[in-house]
Amino acid sequence: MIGIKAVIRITKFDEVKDALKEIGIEYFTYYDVRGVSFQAEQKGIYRGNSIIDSTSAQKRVLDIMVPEIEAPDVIACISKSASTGTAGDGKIYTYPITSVVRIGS
Amino acid sequence: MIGIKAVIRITKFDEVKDALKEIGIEYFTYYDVRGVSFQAEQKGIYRGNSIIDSTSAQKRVLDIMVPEIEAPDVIACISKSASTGTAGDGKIYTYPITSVVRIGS
Amino acid sequence: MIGIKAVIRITKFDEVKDALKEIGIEYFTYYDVRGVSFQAEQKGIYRGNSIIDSTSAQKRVLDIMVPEIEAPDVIACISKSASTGTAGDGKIYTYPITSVVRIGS
Amino acid sequence: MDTLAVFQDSLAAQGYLTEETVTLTRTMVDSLMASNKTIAADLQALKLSAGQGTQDNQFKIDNLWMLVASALVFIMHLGFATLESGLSRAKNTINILFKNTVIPCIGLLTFALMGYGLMFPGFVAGTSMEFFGFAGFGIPLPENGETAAYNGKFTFWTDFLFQAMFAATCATIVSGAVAERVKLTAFLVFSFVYVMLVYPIIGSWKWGFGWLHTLGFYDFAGSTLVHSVGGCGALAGALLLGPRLGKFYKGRINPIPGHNVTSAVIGTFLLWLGWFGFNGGSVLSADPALVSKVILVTCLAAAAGGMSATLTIFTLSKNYDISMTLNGILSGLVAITAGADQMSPLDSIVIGTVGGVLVVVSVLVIDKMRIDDPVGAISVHLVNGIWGTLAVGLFGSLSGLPQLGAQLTGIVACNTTAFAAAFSIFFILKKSMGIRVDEEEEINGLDTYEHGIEAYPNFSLK
Amino acid sequence: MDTLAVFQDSLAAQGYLTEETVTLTRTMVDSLMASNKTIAADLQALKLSAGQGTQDNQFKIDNLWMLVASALVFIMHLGFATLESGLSRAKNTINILFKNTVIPCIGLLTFALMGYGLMFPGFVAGTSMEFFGFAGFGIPLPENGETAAYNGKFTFWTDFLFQAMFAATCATIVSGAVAERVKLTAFLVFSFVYVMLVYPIIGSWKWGFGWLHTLGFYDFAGSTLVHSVGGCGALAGALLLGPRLGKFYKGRINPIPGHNVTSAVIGTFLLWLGWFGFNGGSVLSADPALVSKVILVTCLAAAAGGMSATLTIFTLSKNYDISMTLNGILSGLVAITAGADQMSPLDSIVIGTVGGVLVVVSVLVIDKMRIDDPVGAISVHLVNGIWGTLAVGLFGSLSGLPQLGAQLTGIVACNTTAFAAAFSIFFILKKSMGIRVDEEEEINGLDTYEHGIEAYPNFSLK
Amino acid sequence: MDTLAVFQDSLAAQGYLTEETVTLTRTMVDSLMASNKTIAADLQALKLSAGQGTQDNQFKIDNLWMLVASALVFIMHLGFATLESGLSRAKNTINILFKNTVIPCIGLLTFALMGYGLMFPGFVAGTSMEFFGFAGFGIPLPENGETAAYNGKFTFWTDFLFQAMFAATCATIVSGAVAERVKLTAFLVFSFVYVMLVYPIIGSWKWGFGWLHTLGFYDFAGSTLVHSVGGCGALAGALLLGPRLGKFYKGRINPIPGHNVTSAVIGTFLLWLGWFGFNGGSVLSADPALVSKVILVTCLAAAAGGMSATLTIFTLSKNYDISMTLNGILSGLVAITAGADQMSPLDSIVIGTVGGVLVVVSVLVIDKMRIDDPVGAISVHLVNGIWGTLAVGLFGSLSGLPQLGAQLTGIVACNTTAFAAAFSIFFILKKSMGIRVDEEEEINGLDTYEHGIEAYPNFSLK
Ligand SMILES: Nc1ncnc2c1ncn2[C@@H]1O[C@H](COP(=O)(O)OP(=O)(O)O)[C@@H](O)[C@H]1O
Ligand SMILES: Nc1ncnc2c1ncn2[C@@H]1O[C@H](COP(=O)(O)OP(=O)(O)O)[C@@H](O)[C@H]1O
Ligand SMILES: Nc1ncnc2c1ncn2[C@@H]1O[C@H](COP(=O)(O)OP(=O)(O)O)[C@@H](O)[C@H]1O
Repeated sequence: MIGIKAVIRITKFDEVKDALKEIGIEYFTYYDVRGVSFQAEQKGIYRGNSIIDSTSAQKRVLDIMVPEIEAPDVIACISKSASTGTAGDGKIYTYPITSVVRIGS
Repeated sequence: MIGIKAVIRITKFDEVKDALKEIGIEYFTYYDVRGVSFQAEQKGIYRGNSIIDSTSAQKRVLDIMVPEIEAPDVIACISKSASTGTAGDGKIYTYPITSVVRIGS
Repeated sequence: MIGIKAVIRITKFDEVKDALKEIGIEYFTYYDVRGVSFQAEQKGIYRGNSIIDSTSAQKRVLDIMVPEIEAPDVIACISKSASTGTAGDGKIYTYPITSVVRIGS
Repeated sequence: MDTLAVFQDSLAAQGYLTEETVTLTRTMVDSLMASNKTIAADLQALKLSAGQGTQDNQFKIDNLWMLVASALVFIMHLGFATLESGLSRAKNTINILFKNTVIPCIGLLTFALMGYGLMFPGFVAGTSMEFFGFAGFGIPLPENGETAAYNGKFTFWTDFLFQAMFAATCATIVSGAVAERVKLTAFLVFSFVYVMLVYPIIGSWKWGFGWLHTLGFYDFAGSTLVHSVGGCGALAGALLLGPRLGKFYKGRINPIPGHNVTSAVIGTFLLWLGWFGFNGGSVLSADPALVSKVILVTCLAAAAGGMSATLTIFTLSKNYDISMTLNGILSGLVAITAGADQMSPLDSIVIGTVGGVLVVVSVLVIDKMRIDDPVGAISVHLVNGIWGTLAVGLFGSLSGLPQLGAQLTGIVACNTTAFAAAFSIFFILKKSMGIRVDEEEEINGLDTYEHGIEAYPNFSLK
Repeated sequence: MDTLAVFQDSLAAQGYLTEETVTLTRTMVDSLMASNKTIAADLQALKLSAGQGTQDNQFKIDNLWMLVASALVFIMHLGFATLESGLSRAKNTINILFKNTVIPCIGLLTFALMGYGLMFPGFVAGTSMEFFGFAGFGIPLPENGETAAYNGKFTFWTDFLFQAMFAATCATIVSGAVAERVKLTAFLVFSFVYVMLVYPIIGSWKWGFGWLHTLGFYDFAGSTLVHSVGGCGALAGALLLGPRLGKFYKGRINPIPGHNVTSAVIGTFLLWLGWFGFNGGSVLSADPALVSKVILVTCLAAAAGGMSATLTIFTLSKNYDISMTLNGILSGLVAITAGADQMSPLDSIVIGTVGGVLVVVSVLVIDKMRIDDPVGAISVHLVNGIWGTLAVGLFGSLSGLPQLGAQLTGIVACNTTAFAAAFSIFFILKKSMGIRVDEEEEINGLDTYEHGIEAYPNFSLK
Repeated sequence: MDTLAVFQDSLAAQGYLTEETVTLTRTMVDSLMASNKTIAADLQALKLSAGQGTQDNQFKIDNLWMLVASALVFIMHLGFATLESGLSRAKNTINILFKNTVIPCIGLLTFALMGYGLMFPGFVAGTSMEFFGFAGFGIPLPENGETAAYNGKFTFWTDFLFQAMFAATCATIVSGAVAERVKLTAFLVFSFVYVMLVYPIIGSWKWGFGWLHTLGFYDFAGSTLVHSVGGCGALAGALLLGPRLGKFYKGRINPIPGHNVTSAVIGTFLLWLGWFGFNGGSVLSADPALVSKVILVTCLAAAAGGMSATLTIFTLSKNYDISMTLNGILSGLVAITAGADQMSPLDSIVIGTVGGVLVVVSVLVIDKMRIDDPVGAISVHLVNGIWGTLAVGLFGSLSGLPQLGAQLTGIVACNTTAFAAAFSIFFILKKSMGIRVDEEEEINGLDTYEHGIEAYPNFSLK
């Protein structure tokens, strides 16, 4: 088993989800995070002053455990469906999973 | 050290927490995620139309770092206390931890 | 590549962020979690009764992928900037990353 | 009038005779008399028309105030909705809001159907010892119901509207105490019966000129008839439902804070605002002295209740617990309600202060008794409804032993009846359709089960 | 008056002659006559002064009620703001709140600038068949505009204020239907034109004594003139904008729940409260019979609408959908508005009940037609505006075929004109500056793009 | 009256003598005179009773309006609570709501205890040059205090209530500027002293007929006496507290947006609504011309302020900043307050427009001066309080150099006194108990430290 952690744009979520469904992924987990990139600067303006904040790009993390052999396909699928072609599309990491247990079993 | 990531039902959280306390776990971290399972379908109804959404099962992730030797006990403990016996109880993964530092030390 | 997962106090976030920026970290991801420590007890009082809750210490997790060689510096940097010197400052874990893909490439 | 005097003087002075006399013809005398008659008739007409004009205006003002007061009482329903949902968890928010939205609808419709006829059955004021009467279904316009002839102050429509706005309140009170675990349909059935039958029948004992009125029981705007009756329903419901899961967990009292203090504060202020009409309108006219005094003492009691509850809980638990401040304000309001027209400003401050202490102590005691009342409805409405009703015998213009006796009689009669009725209805519902949602629904929240969605589904996630 | 009778009797009995006679001097007779004259003059003066006093008071009461009603109508703008934003997603909250905050500002200012002159152009009541007139810019105080001489009931300032509060409402209605995707500047331009020109011109046909008034069309407080006109704008906007992204996704109707049901409930209650003044104030005096009846039937229709919508959606989808309950209440209110002074309580319950069914069915049908109306504005205001206007021909004191004909004429005339105007304005804006935000802005929410920040930026994270 | 004329004519025509004469007996003449007397007396009685009836009604209407106005001013406290907490961060929500809930309680009670006696010390209107007076503790009912004899318009109770509702406002204004860092207990002590002593003493200079009234200073409803006085407390507090952590970070101005724009919008609308009573009630009667004009110009100024602030900030920073729109509305309201009864609609639009520009510029300048005012209280209440007071000398019926001089005197006198007093109180508190929470509490939020829980504890997590 291998864990795939993809940091994507929230606005691309539905497309990625549909793409994953199509290649047969049955389950995954996601949660929202904030991505800090120190390039990013003006994030709004309030009462005449700019909000300069490097912390506020909202991203969504998809966490998917798949057999190692499926990983390249899944990564390719996400990489394609999550892309807008502009900076800030996100990254995909893999990390080792040493065991899986189904709760209750 | 090994990392244990348990995806459980939120409604089972208190029981799991108490069970972990009993077997001597001192710390753990948790956060809420949403589990996508493509079987799941109707998630509500609003203004006469069903909300068909495969994304909305709320789950809670427990992230626990334990010495490798304790891992099986912790896994068994969670597996037992988090189970309702019906589909959707969740899964427990382990992954390697290569180092731990206590902040400020 | 290696993954650094730092669990810090939310109130230390700005300092850690600035410190990371100074040592040249360009990106990181963060999200809020709750840290359970079974020592912690009274967490508030409502209508005359104490809220005894071991679940409510809010923490922030920083997730940073760096080349293995940079890891010690990053860890040291966080450990220093996130510290208040009192209990509850948090921990830093590292875990292996087996691959990184930039989305869209 | 001097000219007449001149006439008289000349008559007197001249012995009614002078040289240069004037002899009157019959026509002349007739026309003189006719003149007087015309003036007299004119005067009579003016008397009527001026009186009519004055009365029309007085009728207009009184009626207007009653309508404004009805609007103020109406907005109390929003107050209850936001207060109760604010003090409950987000997962049950829609459920509570839904209850508090349909209750005024149900209240208006059922009060039109039967409630009004039960509450005002036409008992003979001052002598009737009756417990029950029914004037009939619906709200047919009585003769002259739209004119000052109806009661000199407002129209029949106004009368009904003001009363109907009150009616739904007691079900709303119950709603808070049974929140987060009651089955919606069961609660709706309960509300329907309670508002349509129980509230008006008990109300008829006093406001419909029934036996309690005859005995001298005094309840100006409903500390007992509205608030205690609602509080009894709250108590019966909380007892039969049992506590929410986790409230009394492993022998401890486990506080379950609400989800939205902003909402709770909005609710409390709206209730206070509504009380301007609840008590001020219960004067049943725009009488300046009475209405202004009633509203003033109402506000002073609220302020005193808020401050005393704040200080009481601060003394006990060393924090400024805003939920207790809010409960304290409401307690002051409930407590002053029974005697708002009888109290001096100082009386009202005392009554409110005691109310504020009572509500805090009562919340703690009810918790200790393992009764789970998420919003403190029993402490606010039942306990302070009783206190306020008693206070009429202790303070203000009516105070004295005989009045205290009458007050006790009324308190015991109304509360036992209301509690027995509420308990019976809930009990029958429990045995038939069930009154409590199942455990899974309670844990996951009632909103997704009964209403299809959550209250804040698109709040934090985009 | 008996003394005069004595006088007459003695005259008669004594054949006008006795021994002991009194001879009057000229002075005496003069003073007697002067006395009578003084009394008569006094009487006349009193008649005037009493009449004046009565009239002053009546003027004061009527004027006061109209001001209170204006305040109630004013608060409807907050009702719309919270209802509409509550039924939309958090990411567009500021946008909706902003629109509903500036619209009353724009409404007041443009109605002062031109709207009032267009709405009340001085057509000759009862005979005018005019479609358009303009009394001039601004709001110069007419002679006697501050006294009872203005219209016997309230001052010119009151008149303007009450009308101006109404004016902004129709733009507010549109706001809900175009929510979450309309370009802010375009919408502001639309509102400006619609409130300043379209609304008052159509309004002048009836309330300005134009041709529809002459034809006998009846619209008491604006089911058509306010609500349908707003609803037409909503429909035109929704059609030209197209649905929100994801609403009709892959052939399915994809519900997009709002973010804050608490807010939506607050909005609905405030609207209901505001309707006390919207309908009650449209009596244009504090007439006790009429105002009380109007407010009562308004409340009954709201309650009936709320209950019937609740039951209708429950029948169809087996859940208690609070958004439909809220829409149902508003539907009852919109539907009763056209004939609120003509209906009996029973009529109003029927009208409200039908309104509640209509709104649910209409929401489902509009969804099926792939028109995206996030808050149900078309169903509430257009559909029920039509229903309420028709109902004047079917129920109540005016009902009958001729009235039905007049109602149909008015409905067709006003709605086609309003729709054509709204469509044209939106169409021109679409072709010139564009009316829809770009996709990225829509997905990320309008708030950060147009307003610089989110509505709840520091809500969940510290 | 024609019959008398007949009488006279016959007298004249016949030289007072004809053949067929009528000789009157004494009884006859007596009874004729008695008849006249009866009529005259009747007339007198009617004059009195009609006058009384008219006056009773006028008293009833005036009093009713003042009570309704008091209710409207009351709801401003909820407006302040929601506005201020909405513009602050979630972690300090309970703290702000708590302050704004107890302040009206404290205000009512302390104003009853001492404030009323200080504000209305019985100075001789028109000649007094006094700075200080005290009529005594408590609110004993003056003779005839409950009848029209009190002041011809409303009862003593109404008088006190309306004034007491105003009193708490100035502390509420301070609350916003010191938000998110002030120690709660210190702030409560400040409020207590400020409301009980400082506000009424300064108020007595004008409204208590003291020296400023004698000098001709004009402040209709309190641009200076209420808003500037509150604004001075805000400035003093903000200066002594220093900015919130992070507000001026590394030489930059770091905006700290609030947590809940919905709440802020609710607050602003409720404040606007309250101003119907704040200004409209300050007429101190229901005078149709005056009340309607006052409310109209109040609304126009608010609308103009909202639009001009919106456009000003848009010009400067290219976004529709809703917080500025809300501040602009309030600025228009504050600015029109001093001369609301003296301005034409056009004047009020100008005054509001300037107010809207001023508030935006002022917020930016105050930020630049490194003064941290989280909600813009200083810009809204102090700056526009000054502007509005000045405007009385520049626009409207009183404008002219002498008035401008009087206005300047009043502005300088009231503001320096208020600022000095507020600064002293805060300074003493700072040196004794401390006025600022410690850093950890500020970072984690005041709610969990002082109130035991957070405002939205069960909001997003189940
Ligand atoms: N080294 C890293 N460690 C942790 N998270 C990262 C890292 N690099 C990128 N991310 C996450 O991925 C998100 C998208 O970044 P990315 O797509 O790499 O930006 P860009 O397209 O400008 O290179 C970031 O906001 C951050 O959450
Ligand atoms: N392969 C996976 N990758 C990531 N998360 C998963 C995976 N499988 C399951 N999960 C998580 O565990 C949750 C529970 O799923 P599970 O209990 O396995 O369902 P079931 O009981 O129907 O098999 C899912 O909602 C998802 O969040
Ligand atoms: N073994 C563990 N597994 C998972 N999370 C942990 C573990 N130990 C600590 N944490 C996380 O780190 C946070 C800070 O804990 P820590 O700083 O170690 O407390 P202390 O300073 O009292 O030792 C905890 O709230 C928890 O979220």
